[in-house]
Amino acid sequence: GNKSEDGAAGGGDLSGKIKIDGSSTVFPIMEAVSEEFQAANPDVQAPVGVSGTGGGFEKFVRGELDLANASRPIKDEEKTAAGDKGIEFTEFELAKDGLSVVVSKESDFIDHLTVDELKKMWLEEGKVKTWKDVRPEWPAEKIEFFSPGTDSGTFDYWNEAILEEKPMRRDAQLSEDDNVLVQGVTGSKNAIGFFGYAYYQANKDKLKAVPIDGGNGPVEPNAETIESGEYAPLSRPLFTYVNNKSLKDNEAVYEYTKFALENAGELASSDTIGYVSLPKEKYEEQMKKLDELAGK
Amino acid sequence: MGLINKESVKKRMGSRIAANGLAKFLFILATGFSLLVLGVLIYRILSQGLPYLSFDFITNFASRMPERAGIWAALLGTIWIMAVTAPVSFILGVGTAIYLEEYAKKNAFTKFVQVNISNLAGVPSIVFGLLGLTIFVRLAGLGSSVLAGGLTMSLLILPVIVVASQEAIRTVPREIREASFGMGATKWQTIRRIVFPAALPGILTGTILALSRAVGETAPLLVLGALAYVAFVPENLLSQFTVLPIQLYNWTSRPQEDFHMLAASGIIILLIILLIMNSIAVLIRNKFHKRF
Amino acid sequence: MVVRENFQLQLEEMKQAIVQISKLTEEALELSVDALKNQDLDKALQIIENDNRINVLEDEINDMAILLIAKQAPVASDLRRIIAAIKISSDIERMADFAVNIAKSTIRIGKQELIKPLEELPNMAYHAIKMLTTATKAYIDEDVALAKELADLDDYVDETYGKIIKELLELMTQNPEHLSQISQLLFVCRYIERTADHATNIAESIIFLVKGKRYGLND
Amino acid sequence: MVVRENFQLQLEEMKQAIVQISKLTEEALELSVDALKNQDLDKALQIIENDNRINVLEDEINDMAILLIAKQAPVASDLRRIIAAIKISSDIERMADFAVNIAKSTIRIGKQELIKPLEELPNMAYHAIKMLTTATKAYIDEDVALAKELADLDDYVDETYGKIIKELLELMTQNPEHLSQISQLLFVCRYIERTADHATNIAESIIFLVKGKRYGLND
Amino acid sequence: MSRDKSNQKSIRSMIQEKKSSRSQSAVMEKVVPKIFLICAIISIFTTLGIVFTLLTETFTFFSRVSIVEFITNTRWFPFTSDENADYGILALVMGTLTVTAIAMVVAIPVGLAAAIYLSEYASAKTRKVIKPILEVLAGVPTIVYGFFALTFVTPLLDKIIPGGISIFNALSPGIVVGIMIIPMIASLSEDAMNAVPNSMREGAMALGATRFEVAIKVVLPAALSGVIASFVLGISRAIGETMIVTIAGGSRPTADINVTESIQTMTAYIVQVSQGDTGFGTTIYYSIYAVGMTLFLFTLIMNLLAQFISRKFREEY
Amino acid sequence: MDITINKQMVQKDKKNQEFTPVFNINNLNLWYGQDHALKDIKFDIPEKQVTAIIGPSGCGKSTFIKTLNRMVEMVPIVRMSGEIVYRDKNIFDPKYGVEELRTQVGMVFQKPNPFPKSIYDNVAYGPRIHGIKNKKVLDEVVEKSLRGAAIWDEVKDRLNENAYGLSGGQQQRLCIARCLAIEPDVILMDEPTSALDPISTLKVEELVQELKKDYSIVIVTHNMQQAARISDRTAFFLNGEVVEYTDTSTLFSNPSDKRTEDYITGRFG
Amino acid sequence: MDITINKQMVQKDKKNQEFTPVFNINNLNLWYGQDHALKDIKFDIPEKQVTAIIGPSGCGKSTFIKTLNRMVEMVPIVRMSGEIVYRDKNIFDPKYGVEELRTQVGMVFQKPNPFPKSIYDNVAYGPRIHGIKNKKVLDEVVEKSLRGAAIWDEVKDRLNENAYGLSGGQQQRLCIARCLAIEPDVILMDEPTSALDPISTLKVEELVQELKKDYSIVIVTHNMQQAARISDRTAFFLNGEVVEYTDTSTLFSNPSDKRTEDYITGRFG
Ligand SMILES: Nc1ncnc2c1ncn2[C@@H]1O[C@H](COP(=O)(O)OP(=O)(O)OP(=O)(O)O)[C@@H](O)[C@H]1O
Ligand SMILES: Nc1ncnc2c1ncn2[C@@H]1O[C@H](COP(=O)(O)OP(=O)(O)OP(=O)(O)O)[C@@H](O)[C@H]1O
Ligand SMILES: [Mg+2]
Ligand SMILES: [Mg+2]
Ligand SMILES: O=P([O-])([O-])[O-]
Repeated sequence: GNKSEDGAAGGGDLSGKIKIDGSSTVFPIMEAVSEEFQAANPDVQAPVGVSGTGGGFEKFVRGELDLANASRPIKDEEKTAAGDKGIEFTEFELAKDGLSVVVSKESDFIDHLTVDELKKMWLEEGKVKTWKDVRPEWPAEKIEFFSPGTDSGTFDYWNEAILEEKPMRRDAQLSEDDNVLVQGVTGSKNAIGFFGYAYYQANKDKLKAVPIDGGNGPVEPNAETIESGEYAPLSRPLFTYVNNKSLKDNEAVYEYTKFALENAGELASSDTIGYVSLPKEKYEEQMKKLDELAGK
Repeated sequence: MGLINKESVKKRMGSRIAANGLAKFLFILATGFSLLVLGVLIYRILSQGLPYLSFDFITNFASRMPERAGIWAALLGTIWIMAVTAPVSFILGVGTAIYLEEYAKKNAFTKFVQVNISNLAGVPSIVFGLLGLTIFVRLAGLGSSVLAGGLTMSLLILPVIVVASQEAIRTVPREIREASFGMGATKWQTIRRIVFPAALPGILTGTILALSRAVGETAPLLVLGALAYVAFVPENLLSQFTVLPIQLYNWTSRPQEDFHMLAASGIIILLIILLIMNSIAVLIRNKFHKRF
Repeated sequence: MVVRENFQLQLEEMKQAIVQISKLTEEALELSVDALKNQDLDKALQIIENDNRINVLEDEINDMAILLIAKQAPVASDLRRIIAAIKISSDIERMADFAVNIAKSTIRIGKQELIKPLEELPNMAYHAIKMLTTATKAYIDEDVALAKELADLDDYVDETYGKIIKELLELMTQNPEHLSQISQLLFVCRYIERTADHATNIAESIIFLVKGKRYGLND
Repeated sequence: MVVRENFQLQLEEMKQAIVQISKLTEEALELSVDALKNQDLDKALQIIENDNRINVLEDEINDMAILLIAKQAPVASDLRRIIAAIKISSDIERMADFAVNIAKSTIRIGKQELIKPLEELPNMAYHAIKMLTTATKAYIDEDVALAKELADLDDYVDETYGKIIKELLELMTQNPEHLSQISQLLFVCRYIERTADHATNIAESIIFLVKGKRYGLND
Repeated sequence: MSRDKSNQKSIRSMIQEKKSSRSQSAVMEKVVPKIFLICAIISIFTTLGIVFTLLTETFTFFSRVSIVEFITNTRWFPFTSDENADYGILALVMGTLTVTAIAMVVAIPVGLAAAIYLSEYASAKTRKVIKPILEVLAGVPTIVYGFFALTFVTPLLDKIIPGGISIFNALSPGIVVGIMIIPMIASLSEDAMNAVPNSMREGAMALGATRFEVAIKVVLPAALSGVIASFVLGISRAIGETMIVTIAGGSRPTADINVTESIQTMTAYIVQVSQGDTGFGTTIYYSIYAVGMTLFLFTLIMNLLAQFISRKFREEY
Repeated sequence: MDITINKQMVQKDKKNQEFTPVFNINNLNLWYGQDHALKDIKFDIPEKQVTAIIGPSGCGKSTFIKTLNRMVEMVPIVRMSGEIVYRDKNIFDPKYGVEELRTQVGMVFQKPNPFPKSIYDNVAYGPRIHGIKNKKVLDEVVEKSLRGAAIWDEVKDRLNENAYGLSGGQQQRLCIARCLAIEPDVILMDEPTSALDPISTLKVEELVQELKKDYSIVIVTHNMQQAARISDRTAFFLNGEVVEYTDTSTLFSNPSDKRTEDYITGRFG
Repeated sequence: MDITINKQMVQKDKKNQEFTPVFNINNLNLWYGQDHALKDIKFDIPEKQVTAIIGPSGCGKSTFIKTLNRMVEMVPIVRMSGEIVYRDKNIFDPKYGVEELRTQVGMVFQKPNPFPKSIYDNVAYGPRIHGIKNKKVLDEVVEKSLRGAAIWDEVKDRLNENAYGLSGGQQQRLCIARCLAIEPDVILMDEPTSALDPISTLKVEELVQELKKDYSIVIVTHNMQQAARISDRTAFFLNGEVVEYTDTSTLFSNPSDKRTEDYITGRFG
């Protein structure tokens, strides 16, 4: 990496171990951060785990981690648990992930979908069986639904933004593995599904992203529309939570977090990761917070 | 004489031979089917994985850039885990087997241990992951270290080794034990100098096959908290680690096609490792086959 | 359950062969005495001719014994039975030879008138033949007591033998013209004595067969 | 590699025992002829006494044979060797008995002057003894050719026997006072003839032992 | 053979002298079995550990969800608000059983046929080559099988089956789990059949039996306990199989059996949750322990069954 | 009993060179790979007699007997040349299937090898594979065969018990019964008593002598005494060759070959 | 060779009732659970002679021989009463360890049971477990023992090869050598030739007769002929009892008990 020179925050004599775990969605970003950070600071060990957001938090609230990656904000139960153990933490947003609603390439009749249509389609008590039930002019073909596991941050966000916390239909195909969803939607003509923007981007040739009309006309998901927030409401933030105590006690953690905030945007939006960077100001703001916490 | 009608026996001969031919065809077909599936699998893996397979692939750490990514950390992690698992499971497994076969009296306790072991052999590996997390990572405070992972794996394959060792010890003929006792050897002398060396090939074969199962295991280590991105090799037993299957699993779940191909390359390496281990087992098995 | 039936059968066959040879020998001896008494030369010649059958039978018994030993590896009483068969058949064959010898003497005496009608000699002979019959019976029944009785019978023969020899020697002095005839009778007397001895030998063999111990009846 | 060494050793021991009994018997026969010739009654008594040793030895050979069969389950030539040993020892023992018989005759003749010096009779006897020696040699070497020669030797004995008997009968008519002595000599002559017959029997046994076939030398 | 007397003395007396060292080994005699006993006890502690790990959390789970519902409800849908959630284990159990059944339908005939071929027809050379190859099949990581099911078998089935098949279904992973188990059944059955003494085959052949008759009427019955044991082990393995069903089976638990539709197995559920975002301390979090416990009980029953069966079918020879 | 019987016995022993052969073997050669295991065997096997094969370990006894029902072909590396004629049929004739041959030529093995089934099923196995299903016929066959093998009385009350509950000797007789059940013409026995104790051995020996009334029997045995006891003719094999083949009495009392003599008298090595 | 030798041979066979015993067994009873396997055994085993034990299967031969070195105690359900005195020491005396007893009383088993080690290591095993480590001493012991077991010439060039490469007969002689290596006083043999071919059997038999010059030997055998051939004294066991125990010649030519006679002549059943 040519990043190593300008990213050399600590000048190379830094050492220590950093414990990072959590969301698999955030993993590619943190992997990239670690890779670059370690290239600059060979004596620092910053491995990244993927226990999932929930698994990450479980460890985090026990004090087993320095950083917990999350694709959703921390829940109340988890906060309480952290409180019980006396763990104090800070949330940092690293990048954004656009949820792409995709259909098979063969479904050329679909030009866009509104948020309401999505809601109607995905709700449990929804009467939607065929495309015709969505819009009368569409064919009466049975729709197949694909969704990330109900246990994923992606789903959580969908739940919030589209379903508004109402139960989702139970005949949707769920999978924790977004590649599996890609396969699913590619493989069936009348399928619809949603997953992270990165998965769409990597499979553009096989899938068709549906423009979403959030009230301001149909918007297609791409780097600009997501970064600008134009693609609404389906872009979600990706976080990392830092243990305040580690930040103070472990110089490496501080340097690492700072490095992450400096580089996350650029790394996340690279081709091999496929997320969207936050606006610059957002990172600077967070960096300040970081310095305060660390007492720098 | 005369209850058997020689004529009808002769007449039936043709159809019986035909039935044999048909059955043989079907049996070959079934065997061929399995081999065909294996062929397809291997073909798919090779066609995907070969392009990325290189020396660098083996010696590089993982990277976000597919062309720079390698499996060094995972490979060494796997070796480290095996370095813990192999001796621990071997010692515990053989010890248990020796106890059960040589020392234990035929009582309820022994029977219970026996049933318990064969039951453990059937417990899904993911459950062992939960166990390892609770006992080694948390209670024992080892963290998600090589040691915790190795111990968990040890417990996972322990029953297999015990059963294989028992089998091996049982095939040591009673006669040669008697020969040893007959010369005034004590029980321990007999076990150490006769029974154990004689059973060793069987034990080793069983152990290697069990280890090769452990090499491919993903679920328990995932639960345990093994890491996915590691850019260093473990330094000691308390180091954090990743292993091959986790690295592969991680790559397969990436959106980009390139990572899927990396995974295929990794699978080739994993298969080669398994192949080597199996070959060693087969070698041992053949070399010491039917010694008694 | 009795096993080795086949072996038992063969032992039985061998026994029957001995009974057979013994019967033939008895007949031969009786005939020979009759021929001597009646100076029946044809009969005498007949005896000599018949002897071959007995010789062959002895050989057969020997062969049977050897085959049985080779094939059956007998031990203990089975073995003693076979060895006894060899010995007994040899004794009996020898007795048959004496019948032939008597017949030959008869022929040598020819039609020449006997110096006196033979009485004691045939009696002694019948006695000896009875000993053979007794021995055969003892053999069939493996009867040790009966076998032992033979020793007593033999004592009688020995006694008579002494008497007859003495008498014949006296007759010699009295009838020098019949020296040849009398010396033939001397020999016959000797043959009969030997016949009885062989019967005693058979008795010894029977005792050995049954008891597994040697027991001298001749001493 | 020769196995069953122990068995071979025991067979050898048995053979030696037969050689031994044969030697003793030769001696006895020689002594008996000497005693007869020289009218040496002490010698004659000695022979009778010594005979017991030979009887015992025959029993021992029999026992050895039976034990060997029981313990070693011999077949083929081994078996024939043992059976032959039984038969040969029995023949030899019988020969030793003839020595005793001759000794007894010697005693019966006593110091009574012999009607004529014995010449032909001892010669015939020596010939018969030589037959035993030859037989023993043939046995030791398992020499079939030598054994077959015995048949010829026996022919000579038979011939001589006829002559001597005739001569003795003539002597009888000439010397009626010596009837008793001559009849004893008649018997002795007969004994010697029988001795030679037994030697021929031994030859037959040897041929059987080696060839496994019966071969009639007496006919 | 002459023996050197002085030397004889020396060995015998040397042995006598070394008698003292025997007291030291007497200590070993006492200590060693105790050490091994401890090894044996570790296996019991493992089970206790599992039960303890599973039970504590399972208790918490059942304090929130009634055990009656757990057993009687036929629907499993935890990812919704707590009041709407369904925790009917039957749906997961049916998924597991469906996959297991399909796997067995594939693995038993094919595995057994391969075993019969290898042990009764193939030459020693062929056997020596094929058996290790099949064992490689058993060693292929299960993720590979998972994607094989999803990207190869499912599309294939979709073409074959009239009316098509869902992208996630029970059939495809069932078949692939079956394929994965074939080598295990083939290998173990072959071992069992190989252990049948050749003398028995010869006995039958000498009566004029064909190889097929020998295999079916003599060898198979004689090896039955081992063969059945391999089936049972295969079933345990199918029940416990995780990755294949997670990838290709979908995650829609249902108690209705339709092999062309998506299902979820117990193991897949555990993976789903432990990979997911479930908050620590939520009911869902505890539910995986309850499911794990159920799975544990299942394998326990299978194992006891296996032991019972192999005892029952053991033909003494 | 008459003397003629004795004569017959001796006579028969002396020369039974003329007999009806069931097997004519001519110039039989057999190789295991490079190993020439049978060399130019010429051999006629008589009908309704017991033919014994003796010889040191590895001389080819088992190999020879197994060629007669082509069981030897189970060894993959076997090659053969020469001719074996069974009752005017060349056994290697492809038209004459090996299954058919084996139905005519039964075999009993060294170690008793009953199937792990009931006693009844063991005996019924042969008839069943040959298509006999009628229960009554099977019952009859089973009883007759067990009687024929002199084991009926010992097992008649436990026909449904597993054959492995029987003693070794009983098992071997059961195997003989199993063989009788298909009514073979010839029975081959490869050291049938070498795994049995002396009493069981005697029983099997008696049985063999009983069986020769109806069957032609070829028996391989390590035990010379046994060959001597029960056979009519004996062949002595050495290094794959037939050194001597003659009637048993002659072979054991007066063998014509020095090597035979050495072997049977234990002078071998 | 002189006649006296013959006499001695017969004599010795006739009465060797007086001997120095190495074992005195008195009122020995043994049960396997409820099964009374040895009943009131009274038995003296002579020094430097071969004592054979014969009897039908299951009569207790092996059980008896195994009590002599207490190997029978490996069966957990065994109970014993009575006395076994080995050279004035009660073998059940707790002060007299069983390992020590077994060092004095070696054993050779039915099936050749070499250890799966090299020939050398097999023979050196005994001395080694008894603490002898000196390589020179071991070399010497190995050679001497192998010579003693008449197998040295056959194996001297392959001492480091695995013992399982030997033939059955060689293996059995190796086992005897292994037993000789600890220089026992008594050697127990439980049917040492029942798994061997006739030639190997003869070799072992010859060896046994050689060994009795230096060792007292007790041999169990199924083969009566063998007992007859090689032993000095023979005991006939029946149903756990000693029916007859006398010198071998007497037992086989003229046994005093009807049951012995019936057994040795094959009239048993
Ligand atoms: N399956 C085989 N493969 C190769 N060689 C064999 C095979 N079976 C036998 N042989 C060889 O053929 C020869 C004859 O063996 P065979 O088994 O016929 O001897 P045998 O006389 O029956 O011996 P034994 O008395 O030990 O049973 C031996 O040299 C043996 O090594
Ligand atoms: N381990 C054991 N447990 C129970 N009973 C036994 C055991 N060993 C032997 N027996 C019984 O003790 C009796 C004597 O057995 P043993 O083995 O001493 O006989 P054997 O004469 O050596 O027979 P074989 O000639 O078959 O070897 C038999 O009834 C047998 O069933
Ligand atoms: Mg053989
Ligand atoms: Mg025994
Ligand atoms: O892995 P997640 O980002 O879906 O928690």
